[in-house]
Parts: sequence; C-alpha cells; structure tokens
Amino acid sequence: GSSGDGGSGSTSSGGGDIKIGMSVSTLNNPYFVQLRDGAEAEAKKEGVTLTVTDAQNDASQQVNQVQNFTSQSMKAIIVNPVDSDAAAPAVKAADRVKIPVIAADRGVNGAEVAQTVASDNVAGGKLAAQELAKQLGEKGNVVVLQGTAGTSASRDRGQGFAEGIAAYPNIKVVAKQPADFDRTKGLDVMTNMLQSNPDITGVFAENDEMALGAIKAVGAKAGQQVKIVGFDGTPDGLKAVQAGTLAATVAQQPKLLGQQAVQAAVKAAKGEDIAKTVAVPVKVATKENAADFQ
Amino acid sequence: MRAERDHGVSAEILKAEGLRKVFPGVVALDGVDLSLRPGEVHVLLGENGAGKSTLIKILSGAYRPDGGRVSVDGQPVDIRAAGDAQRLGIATIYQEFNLVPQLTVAENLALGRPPRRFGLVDKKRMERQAKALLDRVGVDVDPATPVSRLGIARMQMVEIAKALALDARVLIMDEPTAVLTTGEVAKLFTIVRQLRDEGVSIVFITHHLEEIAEIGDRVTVLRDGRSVTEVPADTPQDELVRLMVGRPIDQQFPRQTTERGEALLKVSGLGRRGVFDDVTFEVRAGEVVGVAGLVGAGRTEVARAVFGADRYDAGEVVVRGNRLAPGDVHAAMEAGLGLVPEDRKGQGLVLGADVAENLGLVTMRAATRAGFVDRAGQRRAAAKVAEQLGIRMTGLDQEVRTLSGGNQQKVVIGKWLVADAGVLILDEPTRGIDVGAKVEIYQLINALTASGHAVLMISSDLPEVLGMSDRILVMARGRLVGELPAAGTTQDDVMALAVTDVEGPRAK
Amino acid sequence: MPSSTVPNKLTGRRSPAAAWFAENGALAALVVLVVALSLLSSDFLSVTNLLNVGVQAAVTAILAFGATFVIVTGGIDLSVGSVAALSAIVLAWTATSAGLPWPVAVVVSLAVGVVCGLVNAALIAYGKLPPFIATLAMLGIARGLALVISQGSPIAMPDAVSHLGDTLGDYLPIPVLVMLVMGVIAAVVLNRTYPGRAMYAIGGNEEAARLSGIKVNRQKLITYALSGVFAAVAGIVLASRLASAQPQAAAGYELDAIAAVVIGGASLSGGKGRALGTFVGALILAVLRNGLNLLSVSAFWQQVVIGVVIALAVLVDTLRRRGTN
Amino acid sequence: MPSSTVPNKLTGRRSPAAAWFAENGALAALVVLVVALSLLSSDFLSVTNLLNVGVQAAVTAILAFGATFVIVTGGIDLSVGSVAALSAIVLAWTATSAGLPWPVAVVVSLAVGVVCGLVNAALIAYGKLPPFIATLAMLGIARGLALVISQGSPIAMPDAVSHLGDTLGDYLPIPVLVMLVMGVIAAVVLNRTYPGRAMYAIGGNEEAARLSGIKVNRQKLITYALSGVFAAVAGIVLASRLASAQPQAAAGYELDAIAAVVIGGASLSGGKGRALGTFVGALILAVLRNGLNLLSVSAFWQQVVIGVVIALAVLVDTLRRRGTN
Ligand SMILES: Nc1ncnc2c1ncn2[C@@H]1O[C@H](COP(=O)(O)OP(=O)(O)OP(=O)(O)O)[C@@H](O)[C@H]1O
Ligand SMILES: Nc1ncnc2c1ncn2[C@@H]1O[C@H](COP(=O)(O)OP(=O)(O)OP(=O)(O)O)[C@@H](O)[C@H]1O
Ligand SMILES: [Mg+2]
Ligand SMILES: [Mg+2]
Repeated sequence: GSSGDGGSGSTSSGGGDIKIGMSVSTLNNPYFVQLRDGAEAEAKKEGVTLTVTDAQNDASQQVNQVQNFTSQSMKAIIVNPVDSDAAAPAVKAADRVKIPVIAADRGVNGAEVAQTVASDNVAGGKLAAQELAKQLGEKGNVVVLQGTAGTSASRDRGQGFAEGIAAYPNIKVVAKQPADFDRTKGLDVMTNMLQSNPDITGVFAENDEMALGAIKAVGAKAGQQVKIVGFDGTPDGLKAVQAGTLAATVAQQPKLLGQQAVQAAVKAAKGEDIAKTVAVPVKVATKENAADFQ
Repeated sequence: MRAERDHGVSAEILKAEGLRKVFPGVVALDGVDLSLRPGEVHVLLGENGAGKSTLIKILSGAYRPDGGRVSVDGQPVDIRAAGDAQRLGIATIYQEFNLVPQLTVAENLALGRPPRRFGLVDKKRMERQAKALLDRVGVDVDPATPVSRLGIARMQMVEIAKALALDARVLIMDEPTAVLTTGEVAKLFTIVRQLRDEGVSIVFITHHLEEIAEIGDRVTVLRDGRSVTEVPADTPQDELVRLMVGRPIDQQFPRQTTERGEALLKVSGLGRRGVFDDVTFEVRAGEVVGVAGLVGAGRTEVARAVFGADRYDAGEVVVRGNRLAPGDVHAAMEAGLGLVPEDRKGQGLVLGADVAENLGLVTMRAATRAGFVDRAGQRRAAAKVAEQLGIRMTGLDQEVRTLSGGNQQKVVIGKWLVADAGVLILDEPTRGIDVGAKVEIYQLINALTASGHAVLMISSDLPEVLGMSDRILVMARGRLVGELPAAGTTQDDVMALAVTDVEGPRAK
Repeated sequence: MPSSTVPNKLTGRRSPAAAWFAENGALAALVVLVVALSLLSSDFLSVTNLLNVGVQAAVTAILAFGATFVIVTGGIDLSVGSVAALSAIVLAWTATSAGLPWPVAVVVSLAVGVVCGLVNAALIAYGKLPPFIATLAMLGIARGLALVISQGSPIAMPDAVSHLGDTLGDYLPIPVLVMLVMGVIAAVVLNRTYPGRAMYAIGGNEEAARLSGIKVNRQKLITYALSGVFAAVAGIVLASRLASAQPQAAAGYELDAIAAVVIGGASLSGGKGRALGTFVGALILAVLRNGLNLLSVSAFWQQVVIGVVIALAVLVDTLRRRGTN
Repeated sequence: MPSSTVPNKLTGRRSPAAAWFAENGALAALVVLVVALSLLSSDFLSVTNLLNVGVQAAVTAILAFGATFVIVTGGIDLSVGSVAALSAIVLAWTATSAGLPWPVAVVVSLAVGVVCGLVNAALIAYGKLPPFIATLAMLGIARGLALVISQGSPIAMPDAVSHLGDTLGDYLPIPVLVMLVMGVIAAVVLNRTYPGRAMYAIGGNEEAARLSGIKVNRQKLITYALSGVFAAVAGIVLASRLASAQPQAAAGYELDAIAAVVIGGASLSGGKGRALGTFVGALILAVLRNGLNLLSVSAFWQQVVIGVVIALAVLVDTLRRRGTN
C-alpha cells in the first residue's frame, strides 16, 4: 500500500489530495491480492491516495477498519465485505459522517452503499456447474471441495453450484467436504475422498487454490478422466487451465473489479453521481479463452 | 587457633572477606568473613534468616555478591555461575532440593555432566556410576526410579550423592540433616569424616546443636547478616546459643503435660497396599503423640491418609465420633484436622504468593462472607501469627519464595495456627528451624494442648520426639511396631523398636 | 481515556500512580505506544478515535478478562473465541427461529457459555485432561455447533440486543461500557472473592491449595464457567456491533485474548495476573491495530510490525523490572 | 504400517509391546481409532490409504517433533507454522527470483528456520519474555515476511526440491520417509544427547539445571533453533507436495503441532514428552481427518467430531493411567 506522509492535515481538499480507504476481506488469497493490485494501479493512475487494510476474514476487524477510516477523514471508503450482513453497521457508521461507501465483490445487506461493484458468486457457482456438466457430457460422479464453513463465499458458490447441477439428473454429487480454501487441505481432502469414491469424474472446488490441490491429488488423471472446475481465475489457476489440468475456472476478473471500485470511489468523493450497481461479468475461463484473462 | 589462621594464606583453601548481599528491602549479608582450611568441617551457625544460605549461594555461584572478595588457594576468584564453582572444586548441597522430579535418580546424579560415548549419552555407564554413588551414601534406591517418587529423606540422600559425584575439594552442605533420621545422619557423618580425612573441606550448616561437637572443627556464627565470631566446635551449646541468638535459652524442650480428655482422633486398621498396614491408634485431647521411625517407615503416608490427602484401602478414621470420608481433605478439615506437611515447598506453600496470603490460606473459607473474603481481617490475623512466630520478613507483602528456609517453615506452621485445628498433625514441624524458634513452637504446642487440642507429631529428631511427646508410636516398614511412654524412654529404646524386623507391606 | 476509571478499583490499598507503573509494566508500554502514535498520526489523539480504540478493544478485553481467571489458576482456555460465536448464534437463533423473547434468549445464551465452561472444567478436573487439550476440543465443538445451528449462515440479532453495539448519547459507546463493567467484575472477583483468591492459590501451588482445604475441582468449575460467561458476553457484544451473529465470528481470538493476559503481566504457569493488566494488554493490541491503520502501513507489513511491537512492549516491561531488582 | 519401525529406537531398554502401551497411552487411543474406522469404512484399511494418512501426518508430525523440544523445556512455540511458510517461501524465492542453485536455496531456507528459532530463544533467554509472547510475535513477523517476500502470491518450487513430495518406487512417499527420519533424529536428540537431556532438566526444574552447571540460556538457544530447523523442513516438505510455496501455508498449524505433542503425553509445564508420543499424536490427528473425509461427515459436524475424538483420545489415556496407579 502507499503510505502517505502520516496525515498532513484534514483540511486540504484539493482535487489531487483525495484519500480513499479500502478494507479487503483477506489477503490470504491470491484472488484478493489481485483485487488490491487492480485498485492500487487505478489509484496511481488517478493520483489519489489509497490505504488498503486486511480484515483477515474477520467481520469485526473490518468494522474496526472502516471506523478507523472515518476518523482519518477519508473521502470515500471501499469495502470488500467479509460478510454481507456484518458489514452493514460499518457502512452505517460511514454514512453517518457522510462518507460514501463502495462495496466491492460482495454486496452489503441492510445498509445503503453508493455503489456495489460485484461479481455474483451465486451466478458463478451456477456457471461452474454448467461448465462442469458440459465437459462431463452431462453425466458422472462429482465431488465438491468446500471453502471454510460459514463464510459467505463458500455459502454462495456452493449454493449456486447446487442449483446449477440440479438441472442434470445424470450427474450425482457423491460427496462434499471442507478444505478451507487452502491448497494443502485441498490436496489432502481430495486424496481422502478418492479412497472412498474412486469413480469420481468431476470436481468442483469453491476456489482455485483447492482446485490446484485437487489436481495434485488426482495426478495424471486431472483433465483426462477427472474434470476439475475451480473458481476465481487466479494466475496459477489460469495457468492450470492452459495446461489442461484444470478444466475451467470461473474467472471473476478481480483486477477489473478493483479498478472499477476505485473509479467509483473517486467519483463519489468528488460528489459525482454514480450508478447503484456495476456488474463485473463473471466468465468461465477454459483452455480456449484462458489467455484473455491474464 | 587464631594465631594459626593468621600465618599465611596458603593454609586456607577458601576465604571470603566482607561479603555483602542486598535484596530489595533486606540486607541479607552485611560483611561476612569465612575462612576454610583443607580437611576441616566448618560449621555455620545462625538463626533463621541470618544469611547462611545466602553466603553459601555466593560461594557456589548461584548469587553474585554486591561487595566483598572470595579467594580460592589465595587467588581471588570471580564465581559467576554454577559451572565456575564446579571448576574450582566447590560442590554444594542446597537447603532446598535442586533435583529434577521427572528425571530418574541416575539422571539427577549426572545432571549437567552425563557420561558420553561417541557424543551420545551413555545410559548404561550413567546407571553404573549412579549405583556406585548410591551405595557409597548407603541408600537403597533403584537408579531408574524417577525422583518424584522418592520421599523427602531419600531425596536428601540423592542430593548428597550428587554432590559427592563431583569429587570436590570443598563441599558445602546446607542443613543436610534437617530431614534425616538418626540412622542416615550416622551414615552421613561417616562419609563426612572420611572426606575430611581425605583433605576435603566441608562447610556444614545445621540447627541441631548436638551435631556441632560431633562433627565440626570450627564454628562461624552469623547474626543479622554479619559474621560475629569464630569459635572451636567444642564450645558448650549454651554458649553457642548465646552467641547466635544473643540471649540464653533455658529449656530446650519445655513440654508441659496437660490432663488428657476424650479421644479426638481414632484411627483403626488403616491400610494401603504396599505402603502401610493395620495402623491403629488414637490421640486424646490435651495430648501430644509422637511418631518415630526410620526414613520410609511410612509415617508421612499414614499422616496424609488420615488427613484425606491420599486414599486408603482399609480401615477408618474417626474424628470426635464422626467417621471421615476417605480422600476428602475438606471433610477432614471440617472435622477439625490439620496437617503441616513435611515438604514445605511442594505441599505447604504457595511460593509466589506473599506471607499474608500464605498464612491466610487455611482460614480463607471461614473469612468469607457472601463470597467476599475479609482480606483486612485475614491480614490482621496473619500479622499476629507472624509476630508470634518471629517470622523474619520485610513485611507481610514479602514473597514467601524469598524467605529463608526456616522462616518458610514457620509460615507453614503458622497457617494452621491461624486455623485453630482441633487435632493438628505435624510432619517434621521443626525442620530447619533454629533453636530459639523451636522453643517458641514448642510453647505453642503446649498452649494448644492446654486448651484441649491434640497434636500428632511426626519427627525424625529423636530428642524432640522424646522431649515433646506424651506417648511415642514407633513405625517400621509400614506398621506400628510399638508404643512407648515418653517419660523414662531413651533414644536407644526407640531405635531398637524402629529397626525391628517385622513383616511389613514394605520391602525393606 | 477510559482506563483512568478502573485502576482505583483494582489496585486496592496502594495509593498513587507510581505504584501502578511499578506493578504494571504493560502500562508503561501502552503510554509509550500512545505517545509515539500521537506524534506519528494527527488523527490518533482525537476523542472519536480513542473511543473507536475502546470499542475495538472491547471484545478482546472481555474475552481476556475471562481468560485471566483461567490463566491465574495455571490453566489455559483456547475455546473462548468459539464459545463467543456459539453463544451469539444461540442468542440470535432462539430469538428469531425459536421465537423466544429476547431476554430469555440472552439468558439461554449466557447459559451456553456457562455450560461450555463447565464441560471444559469437568474434563480438566475429573477427566484429568490437560487444559490445552480440553479447551482445544471445545474450540472445535463450539465452533462446529455454531455452524450446525446456523447452517453456516449469519443470523440477524434481535434489535433490542443489537443496541448493545450502539452509542449512548453522542459519545459513549456501549461496548466500552460493557467492557469496563466486565473489567470491574473481573477485578472484584479476583481480588475480593473466595473463588478469586482460590484461583491464585491453585495456580501458585495446586497441592498446597488442596491441602489447605480448597476444593480444587469445584473452584476449577467456577473458574472455567466464569470464562465461559465472559466469552458469551463478548460474543453478544460482537454480534451486536455487527447486528448479526456470525458462525465464524471471533475465530482465532483466543490467541489475542491470551496475549492480552500475558502482556498484562500474568504468567501461563499460574498464580499471577490482574484484571487491570489484562485491560492494558487488550488496549495495547487495539491501539496497535488502530495505529497501523491510521498510518496506512501496508497489509503485509502490518503483521511484522504487530509482532515486533508486541515483543518490544513486553521487553520494556521485563527490562524495567530487571532494572529495579 | 510405518509406525512399527520407530518404537524400538525410542523406548530403549524396555522390551516388548506391553511396555509401549503402558508408557504411551496415546497409542491405545490410536489403536481404538484405527479399529473403529476400519469397521466404519471399508476404504480405510488399505495400504494406499494408510500411506496417504502418513503423508498427511508428515508436516504436522515434523512441526510437532520440533515443538516437542520446546515443550520439554517448559516453553511453547507458536511460530512453527509461520516459520515453515517463511522458510518455504525463501527457498522458492532464492531459487527462482534470486536465481541461486537449489542446494544453496535449501541451505538458506534451513538457515532462516534456525535464525527464527534463535531470535525466539534470545527474546526468551536474554529478554526474559514469556515463550508465549516471544513466539507469538514471531508468528506474526515470520508470516508477514513470507507475505512481503512473495507479494502475497504463491511461488513455484524448484523442480529438484519438489521431488521431496513424490513417491519412491511405487509406494513409499518421500514425506513419510522424511517424517520418520526427523522422528528418529528427534528421539535420539531427546534421549541420547547432552542438549536433549538438558531440555528435560530445564523443563523439570530450571533452577536445579542452572545450579548443576547447565548453561540454561545456551541450551534454550539450541532448543528453539532445533524447533526452527524442524519447522523449515516441514515447510519444505509442505511446499514440495504442492510444488509451490504459499505465503499462507501452515497457518494455524501451531495448534495442531502442540496438540500432537500434548496428546502424545507431554506436559506443557515441561520435563515430559517423547518423540514417539508426538508421532502417535500426529497420527491420531491425521487418521481422524482422513476418517472424517472417508465417512463424508458434513462440514459443519466435522469440527465437533474432531473435538470430541481428541478429548476422548486423551481421556482414554488419563483414565487408563489412573487405573494403573
Ligand atoms: N531472593 C531473595 N529476595 C529477597 N530476600 C531474600 C532473598 N533470599 C534471601 N532473602 C532474605 O535474606 C535473608 C537471609 O536469608 P538466608 O536464606 O541466607 O537465611 P539462612 O541463614 O539460610 O536461614 P535459615 O536458617 O532459615 O535457612 C532473609 O531475611 C531472607 O528473607
Ligand atoms: N522401603 C520402601 N518400599 C517402598 N517404597 C518406599 C520405601 N521407602 C520409601 N518408599 C517411598 O518413598 C516415599 C516415602 O519416603 P520417606 O522417606 O519420606 O518415607 P515416609 O513414608 O515419609 O516415612 P517417614 O515419614 O517415616 O520417613 C514414599 O513415596 C514411598 O513410596
Ligand atoms: Mg538457609
Ligand atoms: Mg516422612
């Protein structure tokens, strides 16, 4: 992050001196690192000061950080909610002091934000289900690698996938196990599931990290007898798609997301009108089109 | 003798001059001199808290002095750590045990310098060496036993063996006899004499005055952190007491018998497999019952079982007609029992808490109203007892850890005095307590029995058992082997019973 | 600063500020930290920001007060974060899905905290499990139950309870109030009540405590139950701030809570620890995080800086103490 | 099963299986668990699956071996997971971005582990910080540095090193081999070397150790440095399995490692603990997780089950021990 010179005063309000705060749900995950990178690149381009904090997947830390932004007299705040419900009080606190809030990647339930720049996880889950079904020829046994239980990303993607896959009666979800969005756990859990379900033909991993672990577990069959679909479109994930080991990943274009969020924040800070929602399209990256995402 | 000391440094193996040591709030040493010749047993004498242990801790590298000089063989030395002392040939047996409870006896004996082969610890050789050392001090312990399973007396013997293992030129012993029975003391003295004859110098600390003439050559008397004088060991005991305490003490064992009342404590058929068996006795109001026996006779175990600290397999304990639930300390206390345990550090004290806190431990429940502890009242009671026992401290806020050994013991006894238990079981109560304070404690025992309380006193100090008891029970190998009236009984009578060859639950 | 109201209650007999400093080295570290941050960031020393720090410290502090009881007895409680989450979920669930009136829900939620604590204590006192293992097991169990009950989704808190996350008048945040009240309770329990004094005795020397007639097992039940209730209160405050009970809330807070207690001068081997120290420890952590945000320290470096400052804070204390000895 | 090769080395003089059981209660729990899972899942007792369990235990076991040293001295090392991640990241970074040959990178990576351990030990031995605080600080610092160096993204491991994650011949997974080797090293260090014996002495009675001429501070440096190296090895094995070093790898593993050590019979108050016990502890955790996957236990219930089984496993041990006493 850019570190400014310590807060030279809150009175100057020149056009170039816009301070924006951004609370990212976690930087433990390359996806959000890219989101941040996109935001920082855009901030540099616009010449605004962007402060990024990491809420470490903890909703209450996120509230703390947004509070801290308000006492730093930020001109606008970007929140990438840890949880859509739990972000509401923080947004309300910012509203009270009239600082516009942009929600990035996930929406905020129960409070007004100036704009939501989102890619829809539920829709993404559905897309993943459709792509996996397509590659499996609409039949087979599928397992799901779940993210950390109780997180909104896991919830929404899992829900979308379940809804999507229900449309294919010949595809059976034979097991669902949590691997906490972690590559090592993805590897271990997939290895274990293969023991009890040797006839798996498809895997849906709720993020690319777990998918990459699953590829390791499946070994040479990855991309051949077993099709694995990930989520996020991280650089490693896209590489695996190009290599053919990952059948597809639901690419959310996090850089673009970060970029748009900053653009919206700058406009809001300047008092310009902005649209209520901007949807960054969720796309399925397959071997054919993976190169376009990098 | 004095002239001799002046003619030349070479005659002295170790010399300390003007040592000073200050702790927060206390000047523990305030100018102490000590000179040690080759092949002598030099006794350090002083009241509790006089500074004896502090002095030897400086010599062994455990503390750095704040002033003064130490020289060895006439050369000034700077002893910074235990390793330095070891290299200079100084070995120390500390007053408080310095053993690692989880490790075996053999490991403890080789602590810090295990025998090695190809860089790896040679356990076989270690056990052989341990066996040899244990044989030398004449204690029958398997070197593979964890130290935590040993009783206090055996731990002391292991400590002694550990110090011998260093083959030191100077051997410092801080109250080694405090927890030993007559038999072990005799063994220890044989070893000490043998070492002395080999030219080893020994610094010996004891509160048992009769031991001084028996084993010592010279005596340095400490008072309030100063070395007040140096006298030959055959100085009469009364004179030693006067030098040490500053006033004479008329009667060492001032037992005043009182009329016996009803039986307050009845123990019948008490037994625990492999430890003690069929123990039956009673203690009446106004009575002091002494329990004698060799180390490992099982006295401590019986006391703990009676108090509910340990379980037992057979028999029953009845206090004032009420049968106690086995293994329930709280019930025993409610019934009016109290126990001063033999292991003050491990079982008697909360070392990290202050004096007031420790003295109030037993009465805390009673001082609680609606959940709140009357700490001010507790403090007042503590102040009174501390005064009564003459506990030497900077104040009631001093951490018990930093009290001298004898003063710690006074705290352990003191907390039960505050509690006013009907039947008080004392396990080695005067362990490490100076002569003056002992008399104070004896007088307290008298006061207790006079007011209708009863005392069961386990002691390895035979003169004490004989002098302070009304009746004496003797245990051997986990059994009661006899009962003697105190009047007219001699030490030999007791010892004869203690070594009886009974069939007991214990091996040997 | 809110801290100034508590000390009087906690130090008892000893009188002036000097005494606190002598006994609470962490306070010195906190002062240094506050001064440093005031110089580095002009935003730091405003009333709003300091109140924010208070609010942000509240949950950790309340958890840490509960953990102090346990640590004073020589135990450890790794389950506080999970128990907090479970209690909050139970509250929200009983008030919404089960439709009970909110005061009943609050009572049930506190009871859940007590039960978790009692289970911990039973495993430790009667099952002879090491506290680390017993409470690690509870960490998993409580978190799992929170997920099971909530089906993994946040549950909205009843409005009446959510006010706990609000501000009284213009300034006084209720979480800060709750923290202060819990702190005073912790201080009084530790200093003045029988269970509190028994905790010190047990932590100092369990065998000596037992031989002095303290019912060690019963006192452990009380100790862990208290820790459980404090965790439940923390969970409720946390969920109120978010207006929603989250099954993943307070994950990993156990380390923060224990750190606050230890920074505050307690020893994990037991027998030592004070509510005021814990309070200061929790404030240090909160001030640190707040300061790093204000200074816009990069996210990756934040963890490094937090680590360094925690080490330095305690180092200040131990070196100072060595100086006086 | 791989475990059968180690015990002989570890128990030393005592001869037969009965003796292990008597001393290693965790073993009984492991056997019960294995039997239960064989009955519940037909897939459990296959060679491949058991080797999988071995591989999955490897990283935790290696971390736990290192933690055993520390716990035997009465300390605690919360930094092992972070140090593992940092070491792996440094390896991958020096071998790729810095372009050093991989053997140099491996040495540098192990050195990073040693340095982290030494810093911990210096803070503890000379700065008198409680081990909990010193290593908690290192937990943050090492993780932060891993993030800083990697800029938050995974770095590919050099191929030569990645073979550590492979399988020798058809069956023998190298991580299992590494785990066994590290286990034997840990056992030998603990049982037969001067530093190992000194660890027990320090953990049992630090003052006695000092007064017996053991240089306590120096031994602590060795202890934490060993823990650091073991963490580095664990990190390398972990990264090799994934062929990629992740800045967030092994997050939270410290609790698993400590749990393995404690389940294996060590006491957090020091002086007790054995490499074999730790190994069994790590296997229990791995078997448990593997079994839950095989049985397809729902995500929400898994944590509950893990908690309950851990508590039961140690309960079996303590009750059995009480029975014999
Ligand atoms: N670490 C310490 N901190 C503070 N005071 C101490 C410390 N160690 C010893 N003292 C004090 O120094 C004085 C001398 O203690 P020391 O242990 O040398 O006495 P002692 O002569 O050995 O007595 P005893 O016969 O009871 O063993 C005592 O007043 C004691 O309280
Ligand atoms: N001959 C023996 N056989 C078995 N165990 C023994 C024997 N001697 C001592 N012990 C063990 O040593 C401990 C007791 O040690 P200690 O020397 O203090 O004896 P004691 O039972 O306290 O007797 P006393 O108080 O009479 O000396 C007990 O834990 C006991 O298991
Ligand atoms: Mg002494
Ligand atoms: Mg005894």
